[in-house]
Amino acid sequence: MMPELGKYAGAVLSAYGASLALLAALVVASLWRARRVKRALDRVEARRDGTA
Amino acid sequence: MSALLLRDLRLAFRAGGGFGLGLAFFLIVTVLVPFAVGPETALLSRIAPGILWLGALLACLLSLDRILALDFEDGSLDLIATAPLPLEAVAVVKALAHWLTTGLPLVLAAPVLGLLMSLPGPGYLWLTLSLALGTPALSVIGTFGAALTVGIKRGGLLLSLLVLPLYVPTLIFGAEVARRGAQGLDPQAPLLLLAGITCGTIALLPFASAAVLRVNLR
Amino acid sequence: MSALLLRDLRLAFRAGGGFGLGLAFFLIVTVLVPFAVGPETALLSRIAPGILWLGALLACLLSLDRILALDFEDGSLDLIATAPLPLEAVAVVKALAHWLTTGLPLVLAAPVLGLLMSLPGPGYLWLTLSLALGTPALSVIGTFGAALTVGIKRGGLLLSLLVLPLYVPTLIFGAEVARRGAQGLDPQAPLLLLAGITCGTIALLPFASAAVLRVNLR
Amino acid sequence: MGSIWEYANPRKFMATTDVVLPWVAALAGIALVVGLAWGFFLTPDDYRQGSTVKIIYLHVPSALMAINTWLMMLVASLIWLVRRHHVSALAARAAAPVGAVMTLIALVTGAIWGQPMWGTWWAWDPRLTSFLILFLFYLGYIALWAAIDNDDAAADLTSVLCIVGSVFAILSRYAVNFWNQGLHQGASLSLDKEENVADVFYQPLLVCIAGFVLLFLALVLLRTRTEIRARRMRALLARERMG
Amino acid sequence: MDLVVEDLAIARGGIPVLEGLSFALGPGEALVLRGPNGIGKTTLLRTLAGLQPPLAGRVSLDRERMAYAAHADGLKATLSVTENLAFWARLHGLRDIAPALAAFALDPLAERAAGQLSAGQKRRLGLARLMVTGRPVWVLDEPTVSLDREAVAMFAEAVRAHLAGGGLALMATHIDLGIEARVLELAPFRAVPRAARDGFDEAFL
Amino acid sequence: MDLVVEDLAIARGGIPVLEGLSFALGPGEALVLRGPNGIGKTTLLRTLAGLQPPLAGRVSLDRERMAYAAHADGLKATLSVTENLAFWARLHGLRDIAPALAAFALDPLAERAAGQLSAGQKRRLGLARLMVTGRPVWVLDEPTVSLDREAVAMFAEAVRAHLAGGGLALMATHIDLGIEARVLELAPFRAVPRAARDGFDEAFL
Ligand code: HEM
Ligand SMILES: Nc1ncnc2c1ncn2[C@@H]1O[C@H](COP(=O)(O)OP(=O)(O)OP(=O)(O)O)[C@@H](O)[C@H]1O
Ligand SMILES: Nc1ncnc2c1ncn2[C@@H]1O[C@H](COP(=O)(O)OP(=O)(O)OP(=O)(O)O)[C@@H](O)[C@H]1O
Ligand SMILES: [Mg+2]
Ligand SMILES: [Mg+2]
Repeated sequence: MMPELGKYAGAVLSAYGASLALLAALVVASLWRARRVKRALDRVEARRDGTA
Repeated sequence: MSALLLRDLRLAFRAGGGFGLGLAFFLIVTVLVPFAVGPETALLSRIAPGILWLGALLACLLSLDRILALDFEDGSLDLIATAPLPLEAVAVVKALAHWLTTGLPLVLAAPVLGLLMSLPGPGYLWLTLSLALGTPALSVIGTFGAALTVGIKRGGLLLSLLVLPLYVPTLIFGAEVARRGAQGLDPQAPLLLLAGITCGTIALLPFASAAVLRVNLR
Repeated sequence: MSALLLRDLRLAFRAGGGFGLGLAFFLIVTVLVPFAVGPETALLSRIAPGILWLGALLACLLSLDRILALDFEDGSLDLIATAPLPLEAVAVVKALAHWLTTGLPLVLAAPVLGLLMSLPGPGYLWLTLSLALGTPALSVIGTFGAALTVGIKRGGLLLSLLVLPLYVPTLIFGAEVARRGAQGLDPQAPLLLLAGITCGTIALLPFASAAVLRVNLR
Repeated sequence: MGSIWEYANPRKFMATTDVVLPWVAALAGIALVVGLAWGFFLTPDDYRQGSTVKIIYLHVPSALMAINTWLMMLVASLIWLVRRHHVSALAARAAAPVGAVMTLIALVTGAIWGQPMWGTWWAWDPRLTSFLILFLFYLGYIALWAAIDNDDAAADLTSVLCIVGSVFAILSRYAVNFWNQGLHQGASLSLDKEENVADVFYQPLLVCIAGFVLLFLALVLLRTRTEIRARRMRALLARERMG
Repeated sequence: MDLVVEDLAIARGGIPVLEGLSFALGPGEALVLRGPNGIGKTTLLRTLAGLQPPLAGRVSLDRERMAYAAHADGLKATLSVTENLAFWARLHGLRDIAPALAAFALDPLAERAAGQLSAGQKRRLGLARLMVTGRPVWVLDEPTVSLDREAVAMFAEAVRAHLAGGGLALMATHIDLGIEARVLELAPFRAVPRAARDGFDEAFL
Repeated sequence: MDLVVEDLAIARGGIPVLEGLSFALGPGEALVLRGPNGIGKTTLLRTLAGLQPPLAGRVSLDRERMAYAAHADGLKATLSVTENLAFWARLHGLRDIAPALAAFALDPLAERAAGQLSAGQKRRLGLARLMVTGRPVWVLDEPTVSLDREAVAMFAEAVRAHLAGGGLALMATHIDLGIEARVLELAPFRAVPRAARDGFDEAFL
């Protein structure tokens, strides 16, 4: 399955690892914040509709 | 306009006004470098033009937050904005006052400090010339940065972060002039580019500064 | 005490609070050095330990004026001084908060920036170690300087001027540790001296800071 | 249908992206997985660079996106300054961290690539250096957004910074070129077919680039939606406090 | 009419605070704005001074004829009283600061650095600045803060003289100044939150 | 007697401003200091708060029992109202800030950043701080600056409650607060320049 990377295996794998980790962190952070903000906004809107 | 310039100069010369402190900082950075990198003369004279330019740049940078923030905090800026003086003129005057109190002294002191760093012979002229040509650009760019961050309490470091990348071209060409001059090469090309940058920034950036200032006063 | 520490940390992490900006400045100084002195790797790797120490020192220095001046300006310092907390404790807490928000990030970032400056292999460990040992002294000394200049509007540059000479011994020993480490020599002697300076300043300077603060509040 | 400016209305934008976003995200995922898997598992080693050539599938797309994100922010800033559509300003704000991460990926993969190829992690090569400067611009831009609490003022200020910064970024690029001649190869993705890398490497690379573009789109849409919601929440909360 | 405000709406931090405000002021007239803390007096005065844009409505006022005094006095601590005042005078193209010094009894303090004044003395200096602008429309935000009774009387006298000379004055204050002036109570103009429940408009409300 | 001042003389910037001042204050009592701008009220209060040494005379006051409120409020613009108040409470070893919020009607503003308050709202927050110090001796410098009528009444109420609980209050102000309190007029205590013509003494006069 794994291709033969030769003596550069470390470099290639760490490049892929670091990049994918950075991308994943960005995606997760974006999703997490999206969810949090959405929930907070829903709460504020519910409160307003409740009181108004 | 002259009223504002005179006031700013007078404030700078008063106790705690900041005149000479940029110079002192320049001096101290230059003095600390040998402590940090070790005392060999050959090494020092090689990095001298660059370090001197860097020191001048940092000294300029450190005094930037005085340009506008003080006036903002005590409310003068609001009042100046309602006075019969366009904000573009205010930006120009502020940059000029900054250059007169910081840039000019640096230019004059650079040869002396070159001595401490064992700057090679022909370097003195070119160092002074490049600083004289480059520091006005530093003041104008710095005024833009100060206008951007004027509403932020102690925005000093944010100001540095915003301004430093903008300083890169000036630094590269300025240091290159000084370096080539010190090594006896022909510094004409970077010198022209440096002059171009200075003229360009002086002509255009005050408008950006005024626009940004207007937003910040809101 | 913890109330004050927590408040200071919280303030630092708020927008415009200054956390990370010391780091940014460190980064930027390191980036600018090659523009100033030229891109040759051999030269850069030779001056790397010294320049990195100098950059860390300047980054520390720039954030000093936030330690006390902000609290002075908005009147908090008067009120804290009348609260049930000795001024000595205030000085310690302020220094600690400064180190946590400025010194510690610098220590952690130094190896990465070492890369940009082509720091030689074994240098990384010693650079980090010397910074970890030296930056607390920088914070404590800096707090003393901030206490000295707290009454002066935008005393930033005066503060630098006062503090820099006090920083010299720390800088010399710290940079020496990093330099010897990078060249594969034995850094033990300067390391011990550095540790001695740090312990001494932490033990004694807060008392001086408190005394000076008391005078400045008058 | 009306003019495209309708989509700059927050409500219209939310409604449209609600439908579009899942598709873009799914496409981005597919393109990325296909492109990277193809590049990583199914391409041969380069005769000179060995297996390190596989890094190109991350390095080049991220480098492209790093620059293009800034361009997109520039356009969005101009739209905000001229037409004052809030969504446009918020899109620029949303894009900045994506651009910063892309720049970081380009730098990191480049550094890792440099170790075997040039024998050093970092060299003050003009292209690398200008990327570092670009990264600083991103940091400054993000920090300025974060430091100002009035949203409209922050949008105005960051827009001006973006424009002035673009000019200086280009200036820096020339300055850096003047200052040092580099190690880095020139553009190999030109329209001139002769200069391009071999097709085996080229095709998966195109898929990867498409994947990065789509990922960028998806992230910016998602983050813009978040910014719009956060903005609305701040407005509502402030209104609530007014009583 | 030198100052006309029509159906003005203003916002602070993106939130509307006052709306539907209309008034007009002619030469020799003064208007006192009243209203509880946080109603939007400062915001209104800043809008009139041109420091922030109105949300809606129209302000007709020649900004070149207006002098603004804010909560902060804009004094430079290291300059003397005379130097501070002379700067503002020159900025507005005037020279003579003696009448302003006299009107606020600043003569004995003339050589003192502004940083060494007490709170009320600083305020007096701040108000004296108005007289060296030579401008007919005064827009004042809580001018009498920290002033003692005597200084309040000086200020009232200065305003009366200004009005008698054909000037206008618009000021926000919580205390009674003893000046003949119309009073505008701002409470009725508080902006009411409009319900825009079905999505976001450009104001995100 | 909780606060006793005997023959006090104080100086500002090296110049004596008040002298021969004596008064005493016991639990439940309030004293209002009056006097024209620049007479030395701020200087006196700073001396009592221990922020500067007296020139002569004696102040007997346990500083651990005293809370001081100055011209400036010591608010952090980026912290919310609650965070600001909670910090001062914790610094004084207390926890409960709800009564202070309630007393100055700050509940609706509790989550607002202090920098986004109007001048009067800031002042209310500054005064609420006094209630979370848990200290019996209040030393207040012009506490009602920028406050509207309603807020002044809140403040008077807070002072009355404080006095009823056995506290003391000493305040400098130019306006009438409607609090039952002794008034001390400072004008008679203005320091007279003594002629020390035969050379320089320690004070160079
Ligand atoms: C550390 C920092 C590096 C940065 C910031 C960087 C930046 C870039 C950029 C911006 C591009 C896109 C150029 C274009 O398509 O026009 C690129 C492409 C490329 N880079 Fe790098 N690079 C770095 C290091 C390296 C290293 C060490 C190597 C390997 C020896 C390398 C090899 C390549 C190759 C093969 C391409 C694709 C060819 C091309 O399209 O130009 N890069 N790099
Ligand atoms: N920087 C700000 N950001 C957001 N809202 C603000 C800001 N400053 C003030 N506000 C709010 O805007 C409203 C109007 O404030 P403004 O300062 O105009 O009131 P004011 O009438 O001058 O009050 P005061 O009598 O206390 O000075 C207040 O409710 C205040 O809380
Ligand atoms: N920093 C200073 N240096 C020298 N003199 C000062 C300084 N600050 C104030 N003074 C002077 O000291 C005197 C007393 O000032 P103080 O601030 O105590 O007056 P105050 O009674 O509080 O007045 P106000 O009602 O205006 O607040 C004043 O005459 C003032 O001019
Ligand atoms: Mg107000
Ligand atoms: Mg006072």
